[in-house]
Amino acid sequence: MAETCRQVLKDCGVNPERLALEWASAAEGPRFVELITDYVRRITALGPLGEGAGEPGWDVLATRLEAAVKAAGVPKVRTAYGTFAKKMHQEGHYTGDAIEDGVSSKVFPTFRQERLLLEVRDCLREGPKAISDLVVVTGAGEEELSGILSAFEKKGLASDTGSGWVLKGE
Amino acid sequence: MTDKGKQGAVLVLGGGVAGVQSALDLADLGYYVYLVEKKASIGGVMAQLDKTFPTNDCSL
Amino acid sequence: MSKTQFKPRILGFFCHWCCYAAADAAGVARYQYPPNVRVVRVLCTGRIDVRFVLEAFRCGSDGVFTGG
Amino acid sequence: MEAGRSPNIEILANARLMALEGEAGGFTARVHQEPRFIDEDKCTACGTCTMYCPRPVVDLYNERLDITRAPHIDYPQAIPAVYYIDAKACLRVNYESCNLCAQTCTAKAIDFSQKPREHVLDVGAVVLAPGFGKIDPAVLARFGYGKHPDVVTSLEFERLTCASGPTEGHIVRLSDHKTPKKIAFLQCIGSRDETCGNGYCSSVCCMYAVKEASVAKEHEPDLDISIFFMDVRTQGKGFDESRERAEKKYGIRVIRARVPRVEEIDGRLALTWTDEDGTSRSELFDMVVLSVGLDAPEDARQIADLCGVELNKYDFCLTSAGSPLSTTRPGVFVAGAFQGPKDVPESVTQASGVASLASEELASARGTRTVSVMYPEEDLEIAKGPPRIGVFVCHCGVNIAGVVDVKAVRDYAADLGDVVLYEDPMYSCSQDALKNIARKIKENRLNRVVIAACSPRTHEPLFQETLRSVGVNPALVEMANIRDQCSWVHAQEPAEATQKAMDLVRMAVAKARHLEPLSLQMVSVIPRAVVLGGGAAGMSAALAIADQGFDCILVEKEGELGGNLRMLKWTLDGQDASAILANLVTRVQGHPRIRVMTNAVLENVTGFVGNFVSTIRTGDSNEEVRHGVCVIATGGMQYVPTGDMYGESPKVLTQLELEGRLSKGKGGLRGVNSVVMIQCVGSRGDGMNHCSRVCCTQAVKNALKIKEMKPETAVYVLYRDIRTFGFHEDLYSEARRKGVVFLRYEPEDRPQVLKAGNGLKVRAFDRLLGEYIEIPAGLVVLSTGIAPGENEALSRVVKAPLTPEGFFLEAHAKLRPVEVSVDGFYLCGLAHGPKSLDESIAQAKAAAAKAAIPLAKGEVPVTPLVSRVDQEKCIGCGICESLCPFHAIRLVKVDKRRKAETVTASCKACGICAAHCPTLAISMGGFTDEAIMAQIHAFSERCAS
Repeated sequence: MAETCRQVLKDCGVNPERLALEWASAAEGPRFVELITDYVRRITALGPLGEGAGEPGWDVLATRLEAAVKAAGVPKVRTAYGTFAKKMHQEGHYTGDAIEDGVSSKVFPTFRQERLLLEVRDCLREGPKAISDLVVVTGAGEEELSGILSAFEKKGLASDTGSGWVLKGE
Repeated sequence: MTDKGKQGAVLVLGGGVAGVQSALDLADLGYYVYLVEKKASIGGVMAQLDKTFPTNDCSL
Repeated sequence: MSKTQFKPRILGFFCHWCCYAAADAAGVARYQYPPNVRVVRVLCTGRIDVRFVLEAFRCGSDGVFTGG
Repeated sequence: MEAGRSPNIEILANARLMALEGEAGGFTARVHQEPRFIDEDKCTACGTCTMYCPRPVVDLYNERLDITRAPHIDYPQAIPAVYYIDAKACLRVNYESCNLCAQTCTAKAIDFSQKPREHVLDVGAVVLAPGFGKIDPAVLARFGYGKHPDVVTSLEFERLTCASGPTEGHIVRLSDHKTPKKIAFLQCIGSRDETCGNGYCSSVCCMYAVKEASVAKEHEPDLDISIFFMDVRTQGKGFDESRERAEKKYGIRVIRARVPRVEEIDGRLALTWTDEDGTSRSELFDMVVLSVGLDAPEDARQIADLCGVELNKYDFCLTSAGSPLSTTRPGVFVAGAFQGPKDVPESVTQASGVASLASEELASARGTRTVSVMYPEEDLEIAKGPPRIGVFVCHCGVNIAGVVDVKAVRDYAADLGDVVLYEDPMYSCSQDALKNIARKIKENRLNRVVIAACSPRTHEPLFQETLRSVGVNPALVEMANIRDQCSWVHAQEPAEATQKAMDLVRMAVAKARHLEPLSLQMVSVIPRAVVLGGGAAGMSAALAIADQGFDCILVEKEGELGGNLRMLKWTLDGQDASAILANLVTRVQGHPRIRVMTNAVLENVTGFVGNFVSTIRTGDSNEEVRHGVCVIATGGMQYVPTGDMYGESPKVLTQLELEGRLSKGKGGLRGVNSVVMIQCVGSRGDGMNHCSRVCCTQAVKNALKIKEMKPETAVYVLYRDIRTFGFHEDLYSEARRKGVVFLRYEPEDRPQVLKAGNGLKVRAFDRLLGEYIEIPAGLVVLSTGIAPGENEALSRVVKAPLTPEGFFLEAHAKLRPVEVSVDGFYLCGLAHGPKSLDESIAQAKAAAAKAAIPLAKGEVPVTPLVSRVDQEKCIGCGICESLCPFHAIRLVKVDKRRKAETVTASCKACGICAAHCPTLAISMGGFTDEAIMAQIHAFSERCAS
């Protein structure tokens, strides 16, 4: 869960260190205090969401995260995520590296693809967009976006009007 | 119902881990339990142990 | 300049049996820690859906702390 | 520690047993109870009294390392969760002065008018579990304790390494409060020491020393730690493996020597000892930890006199191998360390075991004294209307209100949507306030309640009960934790704390809107048990269940009952094993409630706790039986040696084969002038990883038998550690006295069995001589370990996990030692791990008690916080089924399609299934996606949802 979130957050431009996964057993009050105090200090140093080093502004993040949340609810993405979790569970090796590699090869690509699809659609819904506009908002490359747009075009979902791409039939 | 006037209650002497576990099981088995402890609270030495081997999880 | 005044808003997802209990224990012992975290109690960290974490960030959380 | 909440457990704290009259089934006990001077119903455990008390008292809970006050509570989770006043220290009690605490207690809970009470109790049975006593301080003084502040006991060290202890987990020397660099643990303090009257081994110290050393190394990785052992006795299940890992991981030095005394040199502690090769050594340490043993309880003799039970020579309770939990007085049972030194899992096991014994005795009176709480019928309509939320913001005296602006939070709640009532009780958990909440729920037809107070972990059940008491579903209450996780931890930041409290209330109200009534389902239980395995453990378990009044089917794979017990001649304490066996078999076969199936195995099992259907195969025929619970007692096997000329020479035997010979009398030793025993054959890395626990005592027992039958025989025992724990140490001492020679070997330099003409000899290294010796051997006896039975197949059938060694894994090593992680399955005997006959019997009793609980209750509750699958949405992918740690989701065919289905009786509500379902088809009771999402949205105002 945490690794998938981290990779998706990073992809959206959020510093993945904003997400912490820690363990404290019921008796470990002092450890908990240490963990929380430390964590708050780290987040304070990072600054507000969207203003941390390398983070795009809040407006951009909001669009990306909105699409990411939606993507996280899409059966295809969840199947990839669940299937990977199942595989890890059956094989029983939970090393950090194995999880990181597995998520980046088995879960993340589907997740990113879906996030971009949803986000491009959301953007176009707001009005015609040039690919360069979409690059700024989604953080994806031109080539990747052209691929998505031409797929849309083939399915008759969107078209290039010359002054930008628009959604059809909406 | 009771033969020879048997009492459906048990006195457990000692509120350490063994006493408490006995009391819980006996109550679950359908008996009333008096848990008699010398000290002001139950738990015994177990409550003093930090972590328990080998699982190292909390003892309470 | 805003950094000195920046008070992060953090959402915590705490496991009822572990981290939530640890947080209670910290309270009983009167340990002090920064008041930036708001807690959602769950019965196990396994309950935490990827959507919950992403949604917390979408809602402007500066950080998400999941505690098992 | 749910004992505090059961209506059928009455805790009499500060109390002593004064007399016990009558007999099994009908005792009269007199109990004297001292007052605690604090009203249990009123005390809110706020701690104000402790702060104001002028009388310092040494904190016994923290092993005298800290100071508290006359009114105090031992530790935050104590039960009763009520403070008490130490009458010995209190100025008011002793001098009628002070009274500060009574004046400062806002709950008016302090009551100096309380008087001692005498209780006369009618009980059918008595369980003695007084625990253990402390070793005489004079013994500790020999090692400098009390003289050098840096000599501490292991329990003191435990508190020092504990994060919630007096030093918050920092290890310091008490002399200068500096972190020590070099620490020595001295084992066997007050144990294995006849000079202090304690000849027995305390059984637990080796393991706890390794644990404490490991924890210390985790806190301070640069520490240099040495442990002085005589023998390393980590014979518990999984202990040897843990110890080896810890020694390697943390680099703990193991020294095999007994240190006679501790001396101070320039502020450091000098230890002098003699190595195994006879050389004398000396080193300086910064701190010495005494691994103090377990003594008999201080009041053992008093208890024995009062209860009329006999003690053994060490003042522990006297029991026998065949009935390890029975005292000499019928109806009086014993569990825990009073029966003999033991660790937590064994104590817990015995505790459940005595519950079975008492329950067997009193089966006819079951349920005659218990009480149950009645609730009015639930109003099903009320929850269906639009949310009408009542918010109660608790002051908790000054605990919350001293930091958080409670009235502001209350008024803030007023403006949240759907809130129709808002109040700020002084103590919401007090009886008055609860009555008020109940009345307000009724008057205002509230259908959701938010209590902003302390932790739901401790108080949610209380408020749930309040809802139930007025016919509202208990799931409709939500708590906001504004004390433990707010006012208490942000005491210096009242504005921030108030803001946080408001946020938490807002989030709780948001969740409350989404709360749905959850019905507490009960599933009826088929009052029959299946016990798998007809050995000592299985027969004992079956008898215990049957004697408690329930039908039992005993399934044995062989043609006759008895299992490994048939091969044993004498128990470890020298009793005739065949007599114990014969008694068990006769009782089992004659019991009207037990049906024995021989040559039978469990083929398949379906269902869940309370309602299992098992297929049992006998020969070619299958029979289906319905039952509520199942005990796994399938036993283990003797390890078959692969070397040491076993099978090649008729002079190489196993210990059990030797017993067979010895049982035939002196003739079995004709022509044998020397016997060489080799320990750990198959155990501790020699084929199997685990320690087999019983072989050391078995070897010593048989060595003594040889010495008794033919004293002139030379007997050698070649060992790695002699693990004659507990009272078995007496046998070891006796063997050495009678001239049995014990030689230690290292696993990498194992003794070799060689041919010598027509006979045999064994070559081994003698440390004291510093050379190899060859011992002529009339017989070589291999102390073969206990191997797991063929457990894999059964493990697959019942979905019960195995340990890496192949034994069944208990649900929790400490707290649930006889339960399996699959609900309704219990575990005992060698199937669980190597153990002696008495241990197997005690464990069988424990498994029988646990198994009888659902049978006795007649129905099992299903927690309403379970997962629920929407089969319309489910695509049958099986991800949830494979991820569920409790096997609580299964795939079923619905209209020819695979669909997931929750086995509600097994579900523990962890939610892994819901978080991984591709189609969001699974929802969690009380923690739905909608409710959690609502909390997230309420968390932030920035987010428009």
